[in-house]
Amino acid sequence: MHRVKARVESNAKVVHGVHRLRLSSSEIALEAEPGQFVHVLCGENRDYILRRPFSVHRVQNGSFDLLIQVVGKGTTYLSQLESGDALDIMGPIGRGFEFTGNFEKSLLVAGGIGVAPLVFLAERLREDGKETHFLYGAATREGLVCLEDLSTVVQKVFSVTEDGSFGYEGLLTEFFGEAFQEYNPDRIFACGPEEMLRKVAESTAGTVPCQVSLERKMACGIGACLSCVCRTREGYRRVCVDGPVFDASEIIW
Amino acid sequence: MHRVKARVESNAKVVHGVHRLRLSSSEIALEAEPGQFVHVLCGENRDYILRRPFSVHRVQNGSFDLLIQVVGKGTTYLSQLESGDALDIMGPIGRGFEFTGNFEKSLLVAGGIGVAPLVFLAERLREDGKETHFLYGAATREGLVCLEDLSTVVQKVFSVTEDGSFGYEGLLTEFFGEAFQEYNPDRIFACGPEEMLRKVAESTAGTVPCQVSLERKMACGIGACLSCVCRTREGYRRVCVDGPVFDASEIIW
Amino acid sequence: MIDLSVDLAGIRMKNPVMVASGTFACGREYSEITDLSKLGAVVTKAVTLKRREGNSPPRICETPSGILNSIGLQNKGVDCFLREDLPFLRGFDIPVIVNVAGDDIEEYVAVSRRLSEAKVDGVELNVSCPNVKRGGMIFGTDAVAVAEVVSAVKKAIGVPLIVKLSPNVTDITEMARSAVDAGADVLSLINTVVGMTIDTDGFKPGLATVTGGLSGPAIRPIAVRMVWQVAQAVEVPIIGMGGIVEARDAVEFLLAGATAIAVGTANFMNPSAALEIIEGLEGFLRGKGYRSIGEIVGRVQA
Amino acid sequence: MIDLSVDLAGIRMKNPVMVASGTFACGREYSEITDLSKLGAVVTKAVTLKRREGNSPPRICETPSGILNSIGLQNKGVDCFLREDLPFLRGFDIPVIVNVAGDDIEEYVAVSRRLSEAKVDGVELNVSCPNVKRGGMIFGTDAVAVAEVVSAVKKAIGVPLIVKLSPNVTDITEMARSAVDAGADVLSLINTVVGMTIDTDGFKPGLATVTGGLSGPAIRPIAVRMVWQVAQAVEVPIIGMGGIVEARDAVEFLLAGATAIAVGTANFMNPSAALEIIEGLEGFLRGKGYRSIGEIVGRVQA
Ligand SMILES: Cc1cc2nc3c(=O)[nH]c(=O)nc-3n(C[C@H](O)[C@H](O)[C@H](O)COP(=O)(O)OP(=O)(O)OC[C@H]3O[C@@H](n4cnc5c(N)ncnc54)[C@H](O)[C@@H]3O)c2cc1C
Ligand SMILES: Cc1cc2nc3c(=O)[nH]c(=O)nc-3n(C[C@H](O)[C@H](O)[C@H](O)COP(=O)(O)OP(=O)(O)OC[C@H]3O[C@@H](n4cnc5c(N)ncnc54)[C@H](O)[C@@H]3O)c2cc1C
Ligand SMILES: Cc1cc2nc3c(=O)[nH]c(=O)nc-3n(C[C@H](O)[C@H](O)[C@H](O)COP(=O)(O)O)c2cc1C
Ligand SMILES: Cc1cc2nc3c(=O)[nH]c(=O)nc-3n(C[C@H](O)[C@H](O)[C@H](O)COP(=O)(O)O)c2cc1C
Ligand code: FES
Ligand code: FES
Repeated sequence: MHRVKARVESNAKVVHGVHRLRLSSSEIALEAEPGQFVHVLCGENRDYILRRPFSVHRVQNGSFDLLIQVVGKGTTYLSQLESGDALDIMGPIGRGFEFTGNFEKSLLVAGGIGVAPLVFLAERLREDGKETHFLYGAATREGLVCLEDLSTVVQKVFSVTEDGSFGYEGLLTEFFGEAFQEYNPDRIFACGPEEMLRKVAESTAGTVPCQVSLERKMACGIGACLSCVCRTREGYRRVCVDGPVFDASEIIW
Repeated sequence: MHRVKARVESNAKVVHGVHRLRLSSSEIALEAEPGQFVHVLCGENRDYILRRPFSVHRVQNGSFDLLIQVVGKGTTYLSQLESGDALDIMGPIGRGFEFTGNFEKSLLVAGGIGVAPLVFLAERLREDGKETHFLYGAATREGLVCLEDLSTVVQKVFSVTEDGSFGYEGLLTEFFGEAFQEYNPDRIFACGPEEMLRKVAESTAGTVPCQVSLERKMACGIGACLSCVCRTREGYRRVCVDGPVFDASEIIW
Repeated sequence: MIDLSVDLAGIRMKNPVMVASGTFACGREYSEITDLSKLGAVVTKAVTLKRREGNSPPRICETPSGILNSIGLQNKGVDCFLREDLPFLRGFDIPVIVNVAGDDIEEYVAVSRRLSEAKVDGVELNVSCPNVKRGGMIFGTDAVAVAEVVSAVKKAIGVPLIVKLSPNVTDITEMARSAVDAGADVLSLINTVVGMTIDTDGFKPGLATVTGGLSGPAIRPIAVRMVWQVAQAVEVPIIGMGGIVEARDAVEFLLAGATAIAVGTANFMNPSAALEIIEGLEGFLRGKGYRSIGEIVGRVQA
Repeated sequence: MIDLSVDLAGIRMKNPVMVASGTFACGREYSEITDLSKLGAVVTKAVTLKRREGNSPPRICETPSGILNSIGLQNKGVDCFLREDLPFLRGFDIPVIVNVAGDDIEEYVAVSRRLSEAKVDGVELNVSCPNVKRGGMIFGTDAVAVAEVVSAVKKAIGVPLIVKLSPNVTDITEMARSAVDAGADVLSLINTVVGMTIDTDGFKPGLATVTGGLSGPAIRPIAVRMVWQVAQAVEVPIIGMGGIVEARDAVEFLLAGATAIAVGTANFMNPSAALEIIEGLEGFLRGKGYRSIGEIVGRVQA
């Protein structure tokens, strides 16, 4: 894990309210694994003082991307950065997805901005020659921000929108069974709202291994403060360094 | 007094650490009198929450200028504004200089950024056909930011710099007697550090009327909170609305 | 139509948003730029029996997300208040609540009686001003003293009695119960938290009085906690305050159990803060499908 | 050369800057990105006799210029601490101060004795954790209980005894005197201020425990005030903390009367905060022409 002053290489508005920030840091780009995150100081502000965690979305040579949904003060600050600005970043942090095991076909399940780390994972799975399918849900067609990127990386994308503006209409979890049937995966990797993760975990319980990436408010982001714990079969565990990716079977929802 | 969303027309760096902000507001430009100030919200920040007071430095048709020395968070924010930005401003506020009386020759005494309201006053005095001289002190030649502007407005400028890089070398107050002798004014108007004002007031006590513009930390800026008081012969008085300009003889230093 | 009206022990307000004592003077200054008649109520700066000079300056400094003040009890005295300020405030057709301070029980009683005779809408006893050296503080942090001053004033007046509590105590519920048992009709909380800053260049305290009262967003979590604790402990309505800047902040206090709220330090940032909060509350309730403000009071799921 | 060293009742530190309990765990995590050997001392997260689970999540939320936490006493117990963490910390050649918590006097004594036997450099009694329902709080807000636990622990140990005070009291000097009379060698203050937030969408408290401890810049004026008050009241050295982010903040506490300071919440913003403060202090003293840190302790002109 490093602490760097990363330079903003570019800040692109993907759709309204979602930005892709490209940050230069060869250390982080080199070491980051899918599912790991970076902990970002959003300005020298003393009003809101905590860093904000964001998944590593993609890596290039010497730089990496964050995919940021604007929801509050910190993300608003990030969305306004310009090329050349510097950002105080710690990372890569945490236990990412475990994808080196013995499996053939995986299904990646992304709810909304939860897609961020799964694009990185999908790229790695393709490099490993695995067959990968994607179940992708959002409120609207606009919300499926990575659809184009994914089309070149995974075999198939099963899209669901709440308003029916693209793909199936409804909640992603309503179609999980159908997608599962269709692709018959032997691994599940999921990231999104906790309610979605819980349902996915319950649907797969006892069938195929399922890994979920959790979110918690974080203070230190490096395992020291114990503020980010989730309930697991082994007691409280820290999402920042014992996760953010957990085997779904460990979690007590 | 008005509360307006003023548009930034321009933000010019005068010298390092001093900016001239031109703000559009016909109400304020029309009503402001020399010595009055505006109370400025420096961003939507919740870290430092008070507005900051700044003298009206000049007025044009439909707009007015502030001359801002960057000393802390609020002034740093203001120095970074760009044309087109909006600023939440209350003003004009307070009792300005009383310059309609019966006098011939005035001496304006400015220490550092205290020059801001005195340029406005000098312009009005010229319009009134008065003979006006200026005693102007700063740390260095650079700090005499309004020297050029003044040369066209007043009869003579007596300059003092602490490092001797322009005019006389030393503290302004060391040369007050000399300037006073030279111009023989029958009115003094002064703005600058309180220590300077006190010395000027003491030098003039019982000779010619002297008005001083005071500075205090302000919360409301409109007379309600009683946080900005100074000690006067009539008890504590509010610098924001009973001042900022007081007759020096009223002040208990 | 959303019903924002509240009844504070007989004080009828068209909405629950008041301005906090000491931050709005008697409203005159603010009336130029904001419409007082829209407020739920005005609470005046503290009034004492005789004119007071207040504390030496500097009286204010900034702290992270807050301010520290030591105005003290500068005011013109109750006679002058009744002559000059009350008639002005009466012009806006909103309840006028007068904050009362004193050095001893006799002064509290004398001032409150005069105000009651003048039929102000409510008396708010400031038993908690941390900036007055003589008397003041002791009342606010000692349950027995609070009870004494409250019951003495209660006997002397015929208008609703609001008691404003100090947060600078180990157990705010003890103070609250003591005030209510002694006759408080309404509780106001919180007053400012005692704090101090030091200028690291001059080695001098930021305030001439050395310590002063901390207010603003910084203290909001403390205030919300105390309102919640007191709401569990007593039955009387509560006026919640401490760092309220926008409507969401006000909602926090209502959920915690406050019937009304007051806006203090935020007036300095935004003189229309109270009016914007009134609108914001209405929008909040509409958005959530409520029809009256009372429906959310005390509704925190704790 | 500026002399930054301080002696805290026998604990020799090369500079007055420590990290505050609970914000730095046992240093392992931070050691990857910051040089522990440069710190004045490390204060560990609270250690109890047996392993503890801590409070239910959510355990943290943000407030204006602060955070609210309710970690509770999650830790692996004193045996595990002595086995796994102490040897690690010993590797940095800086004093190791261990924060101790318990449900009752017996637990405080048992843990402190074990630590003293293991020759830690100091024991810091956390008599003030607002997040533990059983016991904890009561000690910190009752002068008699503070005295009891302090004198019991004092008898049981042979290393310097630091007592960490709760700010949630009416009179901090009463607690301070009580702790010192009972044998405290050093006082630490302040612990967190009890606060609460409410999520206005879900109507739920921000923390599972409803209330929690407020820390960060928001509480700095409260902390500076208490350090100043306590410095007038007792003779023992004080470790000041509460919202210290940069060197100027640390100077405020030193001027108020603290001999050393601790950096807590700021570690989360800036893991090198403590190291930067050490450098900043040196620069500050040099700029003002002082030669040792002791020259500014308690020098506020109040
Ligand atoms: C491991 C991890 C990876 C994440 N990856 C991404 C990502 O790739 N893209 C993205 O857009 N978002 C991601 N998030 C969520 C992101 O951290 C929050 O949206 C962000 O912190 C909100 O900050 P804010 O100041 O804009 O919002 P505010 O609501 O103002 O934040 C207030 C506080 O709550 C915390 N917070 C708010 N929402 C969340 C959340 N969902 N998870 C954790 N803390 C939260 C903030 O960090 C802050 O402390 C991730 C969260 C975690 C834990
Ligand atoms: C009536 C009046 C007119 C003024 N006119 C001008 C002007 O024309 N140009 C100019 O550059 N400055 C002027 N000042 C001073 C200016 O208000 C301060 O420099 C400014 O508030 C500093 O804000 P900051 O956030 O940058 O500094 P910080 O030091 O971060 O401010 C901290 C707090 O102290 C207050 N403060 C700091 N310095 C002063 C000061 N000298 N006077 C009053 N409050 C202060 C701030 O308002 C704020 O509340 C005037 C002050 C007054 C009272
Ligand atoms: C400048 C100032 C003056 C105050 N004067 C009084 C007062 O006279 N009487 C009183 O009961 N409270 C007084 N208060 C306390 C406020 O009414 C309020 O309780 C406190 O500031 C917390 O609210 P806030 O954070 O919204 O300001 C004063 C507060 C400030 C900031
Ligand atoms: C997450 C967190 C955990 C803490 N845990 C402890 C603890 O175990 N024991 C203790 O005495 N204080 C604990 N504290 C209090 C801090 O040590 C410190 O007294 C307080 O946070 C004020 O300092 P700060 O504002 O610099 O954080 C904790 C504080 C935080 C923020
Ligand atoms: S955020 Fe501090 S332990 Fe996870
Ligand atoms: S700043 Fe409020 S009265 Fe002057």
